[in-house]
This record gives sequence, C-alpha cells and structure tokens, in this order.
Amino acid sequence: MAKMTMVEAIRDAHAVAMERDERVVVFGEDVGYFGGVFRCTKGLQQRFGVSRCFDAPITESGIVGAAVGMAAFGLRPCVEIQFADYMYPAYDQIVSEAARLRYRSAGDFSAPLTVRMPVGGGIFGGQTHSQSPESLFTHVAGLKTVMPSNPYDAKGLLIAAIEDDDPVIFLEPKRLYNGPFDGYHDRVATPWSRHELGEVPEGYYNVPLGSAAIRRPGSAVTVLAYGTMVHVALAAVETYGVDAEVIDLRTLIPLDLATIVASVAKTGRCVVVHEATLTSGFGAELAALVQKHAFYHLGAPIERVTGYDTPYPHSQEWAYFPGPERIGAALARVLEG
Amino acid sequence: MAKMTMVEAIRDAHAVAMERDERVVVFGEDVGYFGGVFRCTKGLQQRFGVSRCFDAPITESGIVGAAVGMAAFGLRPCVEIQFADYMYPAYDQIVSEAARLRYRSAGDFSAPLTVRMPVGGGIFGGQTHSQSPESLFTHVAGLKTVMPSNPYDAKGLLIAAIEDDDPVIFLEPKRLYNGPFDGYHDRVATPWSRHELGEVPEGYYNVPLGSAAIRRPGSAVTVLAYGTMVHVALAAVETYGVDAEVIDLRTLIPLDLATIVASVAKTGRCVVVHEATLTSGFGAELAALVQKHAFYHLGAPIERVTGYDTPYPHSQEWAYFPGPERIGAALARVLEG
Amino acid sequence: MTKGGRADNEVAARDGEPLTLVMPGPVVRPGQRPDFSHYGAFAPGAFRRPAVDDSAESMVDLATGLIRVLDDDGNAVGPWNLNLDASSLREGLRVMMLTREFDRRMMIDQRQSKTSFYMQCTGEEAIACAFQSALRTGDMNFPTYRQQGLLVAAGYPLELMMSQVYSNTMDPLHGRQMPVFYSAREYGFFSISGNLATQFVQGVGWAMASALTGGSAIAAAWIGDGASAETDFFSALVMASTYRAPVILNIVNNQWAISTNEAVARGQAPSFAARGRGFGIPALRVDGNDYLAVHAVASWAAERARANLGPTLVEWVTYRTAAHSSSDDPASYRSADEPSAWPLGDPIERLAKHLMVLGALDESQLATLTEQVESEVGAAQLKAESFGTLKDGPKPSPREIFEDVFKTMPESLASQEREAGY
Amino acid sequence: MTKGGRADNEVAARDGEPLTLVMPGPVVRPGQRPDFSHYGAFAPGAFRRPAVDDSAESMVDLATGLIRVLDDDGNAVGPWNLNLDASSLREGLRVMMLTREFDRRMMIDQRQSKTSFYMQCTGEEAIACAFQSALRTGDMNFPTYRQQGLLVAAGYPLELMMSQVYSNTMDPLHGRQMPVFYSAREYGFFSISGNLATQFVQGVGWAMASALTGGSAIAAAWIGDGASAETDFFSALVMASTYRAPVILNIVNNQWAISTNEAVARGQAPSFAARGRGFGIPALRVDGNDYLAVHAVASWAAERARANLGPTLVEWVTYRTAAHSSSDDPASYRSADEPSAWPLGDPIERLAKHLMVLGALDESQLATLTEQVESEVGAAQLKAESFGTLKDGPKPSPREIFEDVFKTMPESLASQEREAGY
Ligand SMILES: Cc1ncc(C[n+]2csc(CCOP(=O)(O)OP(=O)(O)O)c2C)c(N)n1
Ligand SMILES: Cc1ncc(C[n+]2csc(CCOP(=O)(O)OP(=O)(O)O)c2C)c(N)n1
Ligand SMILES: [Mg+2]
Ligand SMILES: [Mg+2]
Repeated sequence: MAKMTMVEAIRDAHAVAMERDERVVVFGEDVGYFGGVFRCTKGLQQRFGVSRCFDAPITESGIVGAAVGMAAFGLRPCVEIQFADYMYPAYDQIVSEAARLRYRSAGDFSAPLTVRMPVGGGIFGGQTHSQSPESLFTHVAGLKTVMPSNPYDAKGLLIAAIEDDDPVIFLEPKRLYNGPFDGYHDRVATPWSRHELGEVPEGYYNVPLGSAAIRRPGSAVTVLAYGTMVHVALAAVETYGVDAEVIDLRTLIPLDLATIVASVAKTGRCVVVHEATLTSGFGAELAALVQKHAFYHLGAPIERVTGYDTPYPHSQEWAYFPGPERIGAALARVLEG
Repeated sequence: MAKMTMVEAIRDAHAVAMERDERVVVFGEDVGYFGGVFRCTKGLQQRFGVSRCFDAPITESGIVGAAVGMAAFGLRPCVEIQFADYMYPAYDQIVSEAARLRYRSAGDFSAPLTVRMPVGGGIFGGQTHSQSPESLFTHVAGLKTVMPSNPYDAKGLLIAAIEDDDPVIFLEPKRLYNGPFDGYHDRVATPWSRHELGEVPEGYYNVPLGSAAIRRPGSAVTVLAYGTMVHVALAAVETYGVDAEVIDLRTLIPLDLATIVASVAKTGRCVVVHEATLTSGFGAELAALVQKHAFYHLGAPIERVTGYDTPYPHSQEWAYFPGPERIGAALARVLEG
Repeated sequence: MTKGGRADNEVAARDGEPLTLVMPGPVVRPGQRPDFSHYGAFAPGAFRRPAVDDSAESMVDLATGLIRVLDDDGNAVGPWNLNLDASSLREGLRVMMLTREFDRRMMIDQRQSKTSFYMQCTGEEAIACAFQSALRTGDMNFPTYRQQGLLVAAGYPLELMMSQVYSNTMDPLHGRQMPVFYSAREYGFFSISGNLATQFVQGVGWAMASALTGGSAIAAAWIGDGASAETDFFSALVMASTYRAPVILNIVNNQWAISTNEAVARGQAPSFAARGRGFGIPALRVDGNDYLAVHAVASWAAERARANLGPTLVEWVTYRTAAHSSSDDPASYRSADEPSAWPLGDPIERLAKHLMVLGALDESQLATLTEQVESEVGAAQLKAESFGTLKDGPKPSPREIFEDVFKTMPESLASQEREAGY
Repeated sequence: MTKGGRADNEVAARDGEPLTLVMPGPVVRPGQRPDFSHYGAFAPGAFRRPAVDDSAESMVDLATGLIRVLDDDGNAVGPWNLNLDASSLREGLRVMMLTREFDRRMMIDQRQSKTSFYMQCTGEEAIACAFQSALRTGDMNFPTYRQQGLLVAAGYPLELMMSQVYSNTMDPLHGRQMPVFYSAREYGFFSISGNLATQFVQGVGWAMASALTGGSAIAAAWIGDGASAETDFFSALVMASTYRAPVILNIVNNQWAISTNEAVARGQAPSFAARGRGFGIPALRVDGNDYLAVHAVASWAAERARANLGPTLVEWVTYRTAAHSSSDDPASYRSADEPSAWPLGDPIERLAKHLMVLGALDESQLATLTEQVESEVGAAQLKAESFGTLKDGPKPSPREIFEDVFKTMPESLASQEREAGY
C-alpha cells in the first residue's frame, strides 16, 4: 500500500494498464512530454516510449476519432480531454461512433476506448473549466460512465475502464485531484495522505464497473452522490447530525440500482446530490428510478441538490456550488416531509 | 384558415417571419434552391432571394457557428440541421456558444437564433435518421427547446421561436410532417387535412413558448407527451378506454409545470411518454418534477414509456417504437398501483 | 484615448461599395444546357507520374490537374499507364458490371418494398473497384455509402450484401442498420456510419494503430465532395499530417451532394484535392471514370503509405449519374441533360472499349460476361430472398434490438428486454 | 470469388519495413540549445506586396515567406513599408507599452490573489496593437484570450479591463467570466469564449451578416497556432471560402500551445498560413514582432475585405515569451534560452529603435513615455481596486448568477433563485 493523491493514483493506473497490456496507448493535448496539465500522465512517455504515450494536436474530434479507429484496429486507447468542458467537439465521435459501433456492426467492430476528462468546479475555472456533463453521456446507449471520488477507486476504476470491452467515459473531479474536498472552501484542506481511501495498493487491482459503495451507513435518509459531492454530502450529514446513508455511486452506467433501492427501502427518504445543473441532470434519472422502484417506501418527495440551471459563474463560484448548507436544508426538508 | 400539413405550416411560418422581419435569414444543407430534403423551406429562396435563403456546405458546426456570429451581429438566423442525428458536430456551438453568449457577456452580445431539426423514428431511418435528442438540449442552461405535435402549433411555435431573443432548438417530429401518426403503423393513415389542428390561420400568429396544451381532459391519470407521442398516447387512451388527461407539452424548456402539476394533483397518476431512450431522457426530469411537486397526490409510481436504451434499429423499428400497447400496459400498471 | 480613438486610425481604402457575398452553385439548373468545359482541358496522359518519395511541394500542380490514362479511343496512354494484364482488366470489368447489376436489382427491389431504401453508385464503379485492386489482405477501407464496389471487388458474397439490404435473417447486421450500411471486417470494409465524415478520421486512427504496432496494413478513408466540408474531414487531415499516418484519403467528387452542387463545398478552391496543399500532403486529382487511372493512382498512393511516406489525398472526379438515393429525384435541381453531357464517360463502357482495342474482348464475350453477371446476381438474389426481405418472409428477431449495445448486457437493459417480452 | 481474392491483386510495392509514425515536437527541449534558424532566412523587405485583387494562386509563395519591414538596424524597408507618420508610430509604441505594463501589473496581482488567473501577451503586443490600427469603428474582432492589445489600442478603459480581471463591482461581466475573457461590443471586441476556435467561424458569420445586410463593417477572427488544429478553424475556412466573406482570419503562431510545440498542430505543412492554400484564400506569413509589417498587412487584408475580395488568412509569427498562463511554468518543457534566442526580437524595442532612427524619439522621451504609461496603468488600477478585487472589497452580487441566462428569467430559474435566497 502507498499513500497517493488522486493524480498519482490515476497515473499509476495508466502505468499498470500499460505494463500489463501492450495494446494500451495514451494520448491527448499536453499528455506526452509534459504529462498533462493536471500531470495525470506524467512519466508515462519516458517509461513506455513515445509510441505508447504522445502529444496530440488540439482537436478533440481528431483525438477521439483516431482513438475509435485505433480501438477498432484492436488497441485500447485511453485518451485525455483536457477539461470536460472541451469534449463537445468530440461528442459526435463519442455518441455517434464509439457508442454505437458494436451495435451497428453486430459485433464486427467494437470501440474499447477510455475517454478521461476532469469535471466539476471549485477551482475558479468559470464556465469553461467547471462543467459536469455526465448526463450528456448517461443518455447515450452504448456508453459506460464512471466518476470516482477517491484515489483507491480512481485507480481501480480506471484499470477496469481500460480493460472494459466497451467505451467508457471516465470523469475525474478535478477538485479532488490533490485532496478530498468537503465543500467548506474556507476551511483548511486535508490531503489524501490523511484519508483512508488515499491508501492505494501497488500493482494491479480493479474496482468493477457497476458497483456503488456505501460510504456511511444510516437509517434516516439515503443520500445519492458521486465524485466531489460524496465528500460534501458526508460533511453535510455530519454538520447537521443526520443519520443518513451516503451512497457513492462510482459508476453511473451501469448503475448499481439494487444498492440504491435497498437503501431507500430502508430509509424511506432520498436526497440526490450533484454538481451538474438541475434540469435533466443525472439526478433526474435517479429520482425517476427511486420513485419507481421504492415508491411505496417513500415518506417524502425526493429532493435534488444540484448546480443551478445557469452556466458556472467565476467569482460567485461558492455561491453557486451546492455546498453543505444546501444539502443540509434538503435533508431537513425530506425528514420533515 | 387553410388546411396545411406540418411541412406547409413550417414553410408558412418561415415566410411570415421573413416577411415581417428583414433580419430573418434561413440557410442549411439543401435548404436554398431545393427547399430542404423535407421541403420545409421550399419556395423561400424564389420569394425572398438568395441573400435571405441559401444553401450551406455540409458542416453543421459551420452552419450554427456562422449563425451565432450572424445573431450576434443582429440578424435572426433560422437554420436547418437535416436530421437531429446530425446535430452533433454543431453541439459545441449550440451548448458552449449560443446558449451561454448572453450570460458570459452580461448581455453585451446575444444569440437569437433558431435551430430546426427533424426528430423521431417511424420512417425506417435506422439509428441515424430517427433520434430524439431533446434531453441533450434541455440539460443546457440558456437554451429553449420546442417540439410541436401538429401544424397549428408548428407554425405558431416556429414564429415564436424566431421572434424569441434567445436561442431556440426547434424539434420537428418527421413522422408527423405529412399527417398525424397514432402509432398503429399498419392502419391507414389520416392526413392533416382531416385533423382539426391541420387548420392553420393565414398570416401572423404565434403560440407562446412555455405553455402546454391539454389535448384530452380526463380524471384517472395524467399522460405527459410531446411530438409524435401525443397522438400515440391519445390513441392508446382511446384503445384502452382510459379516462386520461393527455397533456401536450409543446415546449420542454420553458416547461409549463403549473399545468402538469395541476393535472397530476387532480388525477393522482402519471405516465410520461417519449420516443427518446429511457435513461436520462426528458421523462426522467418530468418524473423527478412530478414526484417532487405532486408527491402527496400520487397514488402510484410514475411510469415512463420510452424508447429502449439502445440505438434505433432499422427493420425492428415497430418492435422498438413505444407504441399504443406499451402505453396501454403502463396505464394499466399505474391505475392498479 | 476614448473609444472614438479608432476612427483616427482609419486607413485609406476603397470606400462605399456595400459588401456582398458570393453564393456558389451549379453552372446550370434544370432547363439549361450543362457545361462541363472546365474538365475538358485535361488530356489523357498529360500529367507526369512523380516518384513516390517526391515532396508534396513538388507536385502541387497535380492537385488541379486530372490524371487520366484511357483516351476517347480506348487507348491507354501516358506515364500512369501501368500496362495491367488483360485478365486483371477483365476482372475489373466484371466486378464493375456486377456492381452495376447489383445496384439495378436492388433499386427495383426498393420500388417493390423489399427494402426501405437504396443508394446506387451508377457511373462511379471504377473508383471503388479499381481501388480495391491496389489493396492487400489486412488493409482496411473506411467507406461511405457509395463504395459498394469495394465489397464486390473484394469478393464479399453478394447474397450477404443483399441480405443486409433486405434486413432478412441472413443479414450479418441483424436488421439493425439501414440498407447499404454494410460492415465486413474480414474483407477490409469498416462499418458504415450514417454520419458523414466521421469515418475519415477513424481511418487515420486505424492507420496510426497499424504503425504504432509496427504492422504493415494500411487504411483508406472515403468521403464525398459534399461531406468534405464536414469538420471530421479536417480532423483527419490534421491527424494524418501530424503523424504522417499510412492512409489514403479519398474524396469522391461526383459533382453533387444531394441537391447541392460541388461548388458549395469547394468554395474558392480550384479543386478538392487542393485541400491537401495546406497540410503538406501530396494531393492528386484523377479521372475517376478511368479504371486504369484509378488503379495506377491507388497503387501509387498505397506504395507511398507502405513505404512510410505517409498520407496521400486523392480527388476522384466522377459524376453521380443516378439520384442521390431512392428517396431523391434530381429532376428538380439539376439539368436532365447533365448525365449525357458529362465528358468523362462511363467507366464500364470505357474499360470495355479498351479491352476491345487490346483485342482482349469482343462483342460476343461481352454478351457472355453480361449474362454471367446477371445470372450471378440473380442467383444471389434468389438465395438472399429465401431468407426473407423487409416486405415478406422471415425477419431478424426483435430480441436483436437489445443485443450488442454492450458486450455484456447490463441489468437495466435486460429488464427492458424482459418487459418488452420478445 | 472468395475473400482471398484480394491477395491476387496485390501490387508490387516495397515490402517488409514495418510502418512507423512521425512524432513531431520542438527542435529542442530543456537543457538544449534553441535553434530558430528556420526563420533566419527571411530578410526584411524581401517579399513583394501584391495588388489586393491579385489571385490567391499568384501569391502562394507568401504563405511560406515572412513579410518584414523593420530591419535589425531599425530601418523600415521594402514594399510593405507604408511610411506611417511618426505620430501614428508613437501611438503604436504607447499602446504596446501600455499593454505590457498592464500585463505586468495584473500578473503581480494574480500572485497576490487579487484575481484567480491571468494570461500575458508579452512579446506579442505588436500583433493586436498594430492590427487594431487597421480597423474602423463598427468592425468586429473575434479574439482569443491573448489579444488584450486590441482593446488597449481601441482605447477601452483600462480600469474596466482590470475590473473584469478582479471580478469586482465595476466588472462589466458581473464576475461571471474568468479573468481576461473580456467582452466589449462598442469597441469591436467580441465576447471571449474559453472554448478554443469557436470564435473563428463566428467571425465569418458576423462578416457574412454584414455583407448580407449590405453593410460595410468587416470582421477579424483570431486563433493560436495550437488551436488552429481545432475543427472550427476549418469550419471557418470552409464558410469564408464558400461565401467569400469579408473577414480577416488571423493565426497567431507564438510557437507554443501550453507545452506543445507548434510543430504538432502544423504537421507536415510548411507553415500555418499554408492552410489557406487549400481554400483559395490568399495567405500570408508575417513577422508579428514588427509593428510596421503588422500594420501594413492588416491594412492590406482589410482593404481586400472592404473591396469585396473576400477573406485573407494571415499567420503572425511571434514567440510566447511568458508562461502560457499564471497556472503554467514553461521550464519543464522548453529550453530556458528560447526567449533570448528568438530571432525576431521584441516588438516594443524594435519600434522604439525605429522611431529613434527616424529621429522621432530619444531616450528621454522614451523615459517620459514609460513614466506616463506606468502612471496611467497605476491610476487605472487604483480606480479599479476601489471597486474591489477577488480577494478584498466589494463583489458582484450572487444574484448575478441567475441573470442573463435568458433575456427574461423563466419561472424554473426564478424559483431556484428564491430558494438560494440571495
Ligand atoms: C453529419 C451529416 N450531415 C448531413 C447528412 C445528410 N446527408 C446524407 S448524404 C448527404 C450528401 C453527401 O454528399 P457527398 O458527400 O457529395 O456524397 P455523395 O452522396 O455525392 O456520394 C447529406 C447532406 C449526414 N448523413 N450526416
Ligand atoms: C476546445 C478546447 N480544447 C482545449 C482547451 C485547453 N487549452 C487552453 S489554451 C490551450 C493552448 C492553446 O494554444 P494556442 O492556440 O497556440 O494559443 P496560445 O496560448 O499560444 O496563445 C489549450 C489546449 C480549450 N481551451 N478549448
Ligand atoms: Mg457527391
Ligand atoms: Mg500558441
């Protein structure tokens, strides 16, 4: 075991995957020599050579489009989009191509690629370095969508994503890269080295896609969260002293519905938390599923605590961020309900 | 009043808008000389000249990108994407640019453009001529999203969309272009000329964005639908003899939540119907909203009847389409619930 | 300084004239006389054949020329004449004729509702058929919907193509794809997407993968004149230029993109091949209705790719004789006389004439060949129809809706399948 | 035929060598000696000045040349020397110096947390400043984040720029945008997007709108060397070429895109300007550190646009002396000696020298100018800071989060605002 930040864990996942499987190639903007603007691919080019890890021109459609061709050839490309906010030029290749290749060719070709991208706010990135576009992927049949909340999962899930035979969108909450973030932006941050999930096994392991983790068992209300918001939810639950069961979804597609439904059946209350904007965010799907599958257990309407339906503002970032207070208020509402 | 198909109504809406406002320009692939592959812009170039209606090269990002620049200049571009399935190359310009221009420039610039695109299946178009990507727009703050279900609304809503000061995504159910479609694909089709909403006033009028229409009042269950599925839902309700209130949303954003909630408060049951795939479809948002705002009225879980979470298949189209039978089964389930 | 400051800096320039735009379109419209004189200037044999390792810069003229081998009298002339042997030429003729006959039958079947849709490549057969003859096993095409000739020339079973068109129980794609959107990995034919241009950059990626793994297979990507305006066309050029990928980038300029003339996508450029100039990619414009020219240029480009000299961009000039698709009627947007006025002729007739000039074919042999081709297609059709068509007979199971979304079906989809009850 | 058929058709080609890719990168990395000799060959005054209505074809050489006016001794030479009067030159010097001083102060402020982020244009000032001098009121720039010189040269109030950087209560963008993402319609400066390249095609659309309405205003779009690989760069070229839009398409080649050398985006092309060749768009490569050359070429391109001669593509060659942004440290990816080895010098020093050679500036006047510039920026800063910075003082209201999403706030958003309780 080693203490790792999420950046280090992601780097390590790459190295493990590249070591085990020659078909894994890594590329993207600033990814090669420099090792990525968040340094998630640092050292890979030196270690594995320029044919395994290299710089790409600034063309997200070119990067993903080429990766689809490489995956169809038989490689396992793992590419980085510098910020999720910049994935849109690649969206056609992801949605129309990677996601449907196996289906449309009846298995004659497939596209086992991984597309990594940092998501979420909290770094004063304004509207173009803060987005959480997960529901733009979860709506697309043929894609798997993953968002880790800690170094242990980040490594295990990324290895699983690269090993997966289908395209995986791997969303990295950038605010978690160097330490857990509980939403109290004005308090002193703790580093991953002091968090239990900053303990990361060396070498190979994986965290299977499709299984959620219960981060805090509880009986009063179920909180569904992923990525950064797992930590914020845990902080809110603690601050407001609520006996909540906090579930970290880890993968959105495939979704671990069984764990969710079992929890809500037990608690009878549910709050969904995400940083993405409210309308048609993934929280809508979660609410729709929970009301369907746990309807007769629910004692109050499911609440969603999310980003407001606006672009991510720059200087008002902390007024925008769905922090512990808003979660606390929602918990109070569902517990009253 | 005149009898019009939906194609004719859309054509007429263009002509009325272009006549009233010199700033309206219309362009897209095959849109100029030929008048569009669905003939929705036929005759406009002859009538208004090549500077007001013209052909574009096959570059959706170029078309919408140029339209954003034109709108920022002060024009009112109304552009056609040949099929919604081909909007992805323009998605960046829609999401990152048109939708956020007013916000990011604090009103210094705005992007009052309309992007029209045919949606939906039922014409053996397979996975690339059948999609209903509405929830990829409803998730984006700054966009309005409209889907008419008949010629009267199509004309009135398109005029309202072009007049709107913000970007509007105008989704046209292609299966409705030439007649209402009730989902019974093997029965004889009726033409719009025999449908009351095929009566379209000549000249100017509009249907304001943001107001739903109750197509059939009822008390047992509320059915929420839009586009083609309004007709399919009405047919299902009739076939299965259910006293449903069928609401045609007409615009998804802004959503007429008041009408929806009032109806569910009355009926205590709700079925949401759309052709788009289930997961993270707009039905998820509707279900999330309804359970939140009408929780204490609901007697059964909200059901969603939608496209399956797969690409749209070609020859199995009618096995895929969420037809009257599936709606009937869902109605039965919620009424039992 | 105030914002008025800029006015002080005004440069002396012509003033006054209001700005206008150019609105490109075809030279003629219905009812007018076609004019293809801009292609008239290029004589067969007129353009040199550079060494494969010549610089892109040294051959910029070839992007606006027109490489031709067959002249009007059926002779093969000039430096691009590779003197292909008669049996290869006869085989070329045969696969072009097969392709045309296949199209003809499928078009009739579409009218008879045996399929929902069809797209012919009439008049463009030489491009795909001759190109395929320059490829090797393992190479991969990334085609559009109008390169059925690649499959026919590669020997892909016609009954499988037909079954795909019919969406029957022998359809390798299980009815999921629209007609003509074939996929045949083993025959070097990548799954066709309905989205224009996406395949172009995928082809570059495939070629990169081949090179990254030290392989020897090359890729060929295909696109139409109209679709070359699409962004992924340029993504492909960027990626190919940056990494010098072993790929042949083919633009089929058949003069039309549905109702839109090639002038709209081309803009102020003198040719589509000229696009390559900006990327340092050797670019050639070629008579696409000339089997010999296509074979020669394809072989040259393949040789460049295999020799690690990188991508080649080729514009194949041809004419879309037929409608865009079974949903289209060109009468309303182009002159009815265009097909006959087209100066580069018909590829099948031209190759047949050449074979006759060579003494390698006579009228009776041609008649026999025609019969063989018709009966081959007829036999394939009988077989395919026995597995059903869209209209009649057996059909792929609706369960196929749920398969192959993922390698392993997730529970959420399995439950949808259960609910569907198929 | 069987699928093996293709093997029969194999062409004779060099065999065996495994395929490889080229992996472009900079000539040198940290610790190595920089080499810019590829720019060394271009003497000031060496390239002709074509008539504005000359064909694109006739000037292809200019896309790989380097148009320069100022020589190393401070003389203005050659056909592109427009003999600008001394007061215009002094004004050019002043705005360049203002821009640099502005950057210097803001960079310090970023280190002091008065703002979250900053981007300098150090060494690239001539491009934006001289370019703006060729525009007229009503023309519109579609800039990237490194053209602050356009605003400074247009006389936009420095305190408003600073307020935007500080996200304070005078920020015209109400704190919503990241620092340096200005918007100033009245000053011909389009709202900056964080998404690279999107503005390039919007600029073409704006120019089209001007022409469609018979106006006389032109547009200028801006992009970096790295971002020119982005698809919307090509959408812009397609649209501009197709409609011959009155737009100037500017590529600022400052050699780096964060850590990525210009060679990666450029690929096998000899220059970025060369991209224009494939579109029939006149394309010129220019010494971007030469105020006189920039002014002359910008004026020439503007004249073309105004005279309905359509788009011009210009590559401005410069060097990004500073880090990419306040978040970047170039030491780990490029040689520390690069800035000093850069052969095209510093634009401010070069123009100052020229003015001295002309006898229009002496050391003491320069010192005075420096003082004036410092005090102007200092005064603006005092004023701006009185409205707050990101760190201290008043801030835009959180209610601004909810405004301007739409012209009229929909009820769904109003209810979110109410819930937020701001
Ligand atoms: C991204 C995208 N946009 C639009 C279309 C609709 N469309 C299908 S074919 C076609 C014309 C293509 O013309 P061209 O590239 O010249 O090929 P050709 O049909 O002539 O072979 C269009 C616009 C599409 N399939 N995909
Ligand atoms: C679509 C998109 N992809 C990636 C980025 C991240 N990014 C910001 S600046 C930059 C480098 C741009 O380099 P260049 O175009 O040369 O401009 P320069 O910074 O040198 O002025 C990158 C990759 C982005 N902003 N937008
Ligand atoms: Mg064509
Ligand atoms: Mg740069």
